[in-house]
Amino acid sequence: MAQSILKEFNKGLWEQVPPFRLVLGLCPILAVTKSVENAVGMGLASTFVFVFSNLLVAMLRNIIPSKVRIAAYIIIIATFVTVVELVMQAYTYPLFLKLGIFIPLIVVNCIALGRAEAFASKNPPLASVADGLGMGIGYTISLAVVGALRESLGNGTLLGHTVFGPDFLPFRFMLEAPGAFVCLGLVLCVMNLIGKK
Amino acid sequence: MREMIKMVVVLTVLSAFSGGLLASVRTGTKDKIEQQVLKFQKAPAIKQILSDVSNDPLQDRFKIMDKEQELTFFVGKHDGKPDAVTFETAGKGFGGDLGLMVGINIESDAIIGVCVTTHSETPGIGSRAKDDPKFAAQFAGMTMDKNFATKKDGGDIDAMSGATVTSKGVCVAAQQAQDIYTRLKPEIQKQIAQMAN
Amino acid sequence: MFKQNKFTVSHAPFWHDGDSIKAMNLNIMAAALPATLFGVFQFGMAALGVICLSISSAMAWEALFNFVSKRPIAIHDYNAAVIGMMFGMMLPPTITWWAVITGTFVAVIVGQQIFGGIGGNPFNPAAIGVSILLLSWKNLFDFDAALLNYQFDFTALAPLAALKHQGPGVVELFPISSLVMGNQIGSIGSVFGAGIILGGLYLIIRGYIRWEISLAYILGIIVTAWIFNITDPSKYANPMFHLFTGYTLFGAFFLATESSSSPVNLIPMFIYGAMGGFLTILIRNIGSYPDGTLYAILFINLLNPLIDKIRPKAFGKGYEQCAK
Amino acid sequence: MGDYIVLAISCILINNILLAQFLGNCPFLGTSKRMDTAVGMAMAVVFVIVLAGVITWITEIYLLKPLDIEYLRTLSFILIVASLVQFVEMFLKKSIPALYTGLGIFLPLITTNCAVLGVCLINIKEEYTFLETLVSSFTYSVGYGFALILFAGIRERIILARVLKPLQDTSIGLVTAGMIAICFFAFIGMV
Amino acid sequence: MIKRSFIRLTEPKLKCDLVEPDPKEPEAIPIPPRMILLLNEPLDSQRESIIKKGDMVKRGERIFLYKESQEYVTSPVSGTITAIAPFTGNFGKVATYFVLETNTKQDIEHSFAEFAANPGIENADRYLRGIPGDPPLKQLADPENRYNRIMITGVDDDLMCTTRQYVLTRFREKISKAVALLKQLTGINDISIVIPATMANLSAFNGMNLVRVTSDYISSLPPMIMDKHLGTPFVPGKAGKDLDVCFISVEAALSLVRVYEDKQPVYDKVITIIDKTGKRSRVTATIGTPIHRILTQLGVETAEQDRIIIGGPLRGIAAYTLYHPVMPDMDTLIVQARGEIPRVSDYPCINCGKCVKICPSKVPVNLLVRYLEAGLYQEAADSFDLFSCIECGLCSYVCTAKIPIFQYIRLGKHELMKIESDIKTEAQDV
Repeated sequence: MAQSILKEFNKGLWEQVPPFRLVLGLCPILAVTKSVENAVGMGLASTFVFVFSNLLVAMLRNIIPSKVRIAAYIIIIATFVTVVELVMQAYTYPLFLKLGIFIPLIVVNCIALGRAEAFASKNPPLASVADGLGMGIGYTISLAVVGALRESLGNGTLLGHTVFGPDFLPFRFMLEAPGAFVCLGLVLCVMNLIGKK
Repeated sequence: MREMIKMVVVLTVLSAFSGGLLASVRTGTKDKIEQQVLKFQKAPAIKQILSDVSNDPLQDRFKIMDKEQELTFFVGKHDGKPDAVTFETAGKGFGGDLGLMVGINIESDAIIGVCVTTHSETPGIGSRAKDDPKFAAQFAGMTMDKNFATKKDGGDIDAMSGATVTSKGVCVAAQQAQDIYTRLKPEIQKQIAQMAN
Repeated sequence: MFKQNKFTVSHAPFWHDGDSIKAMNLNIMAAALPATLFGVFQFGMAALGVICLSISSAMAWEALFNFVSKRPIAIHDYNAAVIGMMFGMMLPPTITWWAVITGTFVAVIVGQQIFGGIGGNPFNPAAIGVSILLLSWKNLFDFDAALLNYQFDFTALAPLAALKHQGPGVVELFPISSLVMGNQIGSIGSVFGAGIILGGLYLIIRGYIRWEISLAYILGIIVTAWIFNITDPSKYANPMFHLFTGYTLFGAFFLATESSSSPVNLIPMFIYGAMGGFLTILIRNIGSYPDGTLYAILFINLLNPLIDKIRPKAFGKGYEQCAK
Repeated sequence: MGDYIVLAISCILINNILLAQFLGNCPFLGTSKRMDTAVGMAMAVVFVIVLAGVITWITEIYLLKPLDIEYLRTLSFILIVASLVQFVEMFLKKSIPALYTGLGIFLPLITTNCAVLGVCLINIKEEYTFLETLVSSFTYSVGYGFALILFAGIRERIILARVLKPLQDTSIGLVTAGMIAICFFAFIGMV
Repeated sequence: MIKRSFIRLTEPKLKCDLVEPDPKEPEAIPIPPRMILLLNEPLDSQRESIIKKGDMVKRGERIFLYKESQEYVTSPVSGTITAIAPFTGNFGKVATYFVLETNTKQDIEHSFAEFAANPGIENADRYLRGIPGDPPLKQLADPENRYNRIMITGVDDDLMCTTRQYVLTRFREKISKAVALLKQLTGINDISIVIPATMANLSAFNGMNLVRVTSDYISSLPPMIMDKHLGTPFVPGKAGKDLDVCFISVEAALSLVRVYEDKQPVYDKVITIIDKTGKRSRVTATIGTPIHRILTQLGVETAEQDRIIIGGPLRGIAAYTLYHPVMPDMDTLIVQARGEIPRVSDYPCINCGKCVKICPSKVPVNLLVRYLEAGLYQEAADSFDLFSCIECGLCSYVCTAKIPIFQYIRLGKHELMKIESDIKTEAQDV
């Protein structure tokens, strides 16, 4: 039992790490990865939503009639998104400002709905939570990796600390919109390369 | 039919649950959020403008109803004498409203400084209005009889190159401040006098 | 019975006009030579260093990429060298060495190799390289930095930047004749208007670039700038000034005509070129950059696949229905 | 009038919903492999975004704001979008089958297109008036379609180019999208 | 080989060679002891052929492989079949070849005289498919085809070829007979003769419809003639039954005249041979003669890795063996020296646009070739006008990247035709 739960958790970390393997949830990974801080914030907010929506969906999986299941999932996800939104507004306001409309937009993040539909609606709550947590952490790590790349190259810093020394002229392109696309594209290529082995 | 009823019931209960949860979270965070907005959006701008005051302008604030709009004024004291007010006005930028905090010395009727609070401009270009010290510095020291418009429109302000609309938006906000200040000066003085007591 | 020879068996046609990618690239480099040599003469050994580093690092990057991706090393077709040369010609002589190497990496690998190498790039690789560099390190592209190092007997201001900041009054500081003869501040390869025209004409005569694009581009520049100029001469500079400053001519003859990112049909070529000229002037006059050539060219590259769908009706097309 | 034109140009070219605001990338990469699907998706997006923009704006101004329940915005908007898509799909199927065959398959995809919800939220966040909402919804979606169609044009060629295996498909698509975003920098500062 | 000129503002104009003003009589190649015959039908090991090794055939006798076979090859000599084997041609098309030992005694197939007394298109198709010039008798006899016009082409369809022009000038007096014969055979009254624009002394053609084409390359290709001179649209991808014009080479027309005049089969084909130095000679050889016979007699050297081209330099095919037989439509034989052979490359299209500029049928070659390279033939045909191509070979000739474009196009068409015919046979089976 414990082993299978661990398996559900692990798959989100590598095998099916959402933005790279499943190519889902690309918008936030492009938009909020200007710094590691934003990226991790976004990742944790998403994780919260994944975990709780998965939990609730799994708990209600036998009650929700299949005809309205998508609507029900959307309500559940939207509820938790709003909770996150309010909580972030109250406690981490600067981060909330930086993430902007991408917090409410977690609701249309395909990962949330995708996991609810593909996993939580068929599995018990515990496994679903493990799945949501795994996916969420995998997503957070992915965001953080892209964020670290963009922040360090584009700004010369990592979590606010200078990394390449004072003489480094930051490669600002990485922080601009085109840089986000190019960077993610190349990271995806590297992931494809690693995945092949 | 039974299924139909079930569907309706489930969705209603779900919605009710969601509404209830959100309402309670909302109530729990409401005050905190208001504080945060004040702290993170207004405070830095006010601090920047009234950098050498002896009091905390966030504490010494009052509200005046201007037409249908409620305006909050923050008062700055130099050597215990309240001689500066700051308040926020809005101009139109690229993608919507652009908030501008304007500080005015009530004795000389001259602008102490301006600072952009909120904006949703193109990253990298419009946001220069917030970061570009040269642009904002142009306003400092200007008295109320000056024309706060870009040189293109026959005023005294040099527009930021490549951000004409944003520059215009800032100017519009400044003109509004000018307008409000001239209109409400007696009221402001009255309030400040009250406060001093 | 005599001895049976082995014969070469291949497909028709058995003739070829003898042209090759290598010949094409060598010709392009030869055509770019007058402007480059003038740049070297004007800006000294620093400019030569930039050009050499740019060409060699571009070739090295391509070779490295080919090696890593296990493809046949193809630097002998001088394709990377051409990109390197174009890239180097667009740089100011004062640029630092590591920016050149990063830039050629972006141009050759991100701009072309990852799209499958020669022929696959949807955008002009050199333009991609320079524009990304420009986004990252604007200060390195300050042409006026040349002022510190050189003594010139002409107005040593980058004409377009001066125009942007000081208005069209500066146009008088730059007589057309001196602009044409290269008496201006700018990038290594783009200052010598006459040399670029010479090279461009050579390429046109040799049939290595499509004259329709260059012509339409220049006409687009002149017409648009002229319209702006007559509506308000106090705000907008005259067409000739625009034509001989910045990357305009270089763009018209060397950038916009890059084969894999430009259209091949007649009408699209005219639309493409004219659109490029129009956009260039639009960006210069009402946009935020002093020189809009690069972005204009990238944008028309973007339009290329779409406008190149306008093509003449193929032979006998449209008769299928009648026949049935 | 001038303001609306400025807003329109800004929404289509400068603040392009896709390339500058990063919204709606999944369907962008998914439907741009062929020109005809790109055109279909573009039209469907324009259709739905304008409808959704207007309806959510009305909901916000006449329902959420007066009742002071703005915190239910996300919830109500996503439900509106989802049911709108369903409704449009049913309506088209019955009334305009010709349009349905063209757009039908793209409609379900649109529910999860964050550009739709994104535009609705932007309209509210920027406190647009009704007319501005109309203009911004229309032009944002046109900008989306414009970028999508241009991208499809390029992608049709890239698919045939000799792109290395690990770079193929999404990876090279993203890099190309980045370059398209550079192209759109051309318009910065124009309004 | 015509190299790129220094100035290349306009597209290169390739000129077809004109026949020399006073051509020499062709040298006759004697009938060799061993002949090779090609039959356009694959050998099927499952079935029993009606023709066997050791069988005797007579001059003019038709050789069928199987009982129900439609395709036949006529034996040009009397002899004994010593070998039957499969032959692989272009695109892996499989045919069958027969080796024939020539008998000393030559006699004519007995049914031939009977046939020759009875002119008619059906009969002509039954006996005369293999005569020099390769007349399109099968198409003319097919009742599904509705031709209402015949063009006798006295111009060659490739750069260095002059055989048809030679035949036209040499036998111009017989043209009127050919026209009359074709009218009688086919019942089609509208018959024109295509002649080079430069041809003088036209008295022999009095009263006939003449179409004069310039010596620019491709103006002599049938689609071009239809488009320029007849006002009949060229229809992409359609042959035979959808066209109303039938093209027949002047040599074929004259062979028909000879057959009916002499009441005996003819098999001596006029061939122009161009050696490595560009020297041109002309021979008449019996169909079925291995080409090494011709080359040896003329003293044309061939070396390792040279190329033997059957047909012209832009549209011909390369032979891989000197035992390739003389075919009814083999007008020209070119030996290309090893050093002259242009190599193709593995480069992708660099979009230089030269092919698009030069393409006479306005095909978007730059895009077409990408789709063909990827094997997307159906898409190439649907959206990129594959079938508008008139197969002139100019795109490959000018290609900077040296892509074998022409071959890709032929392959694409071939594959599509194959799919189509597969579908047809399946439909028939059902």
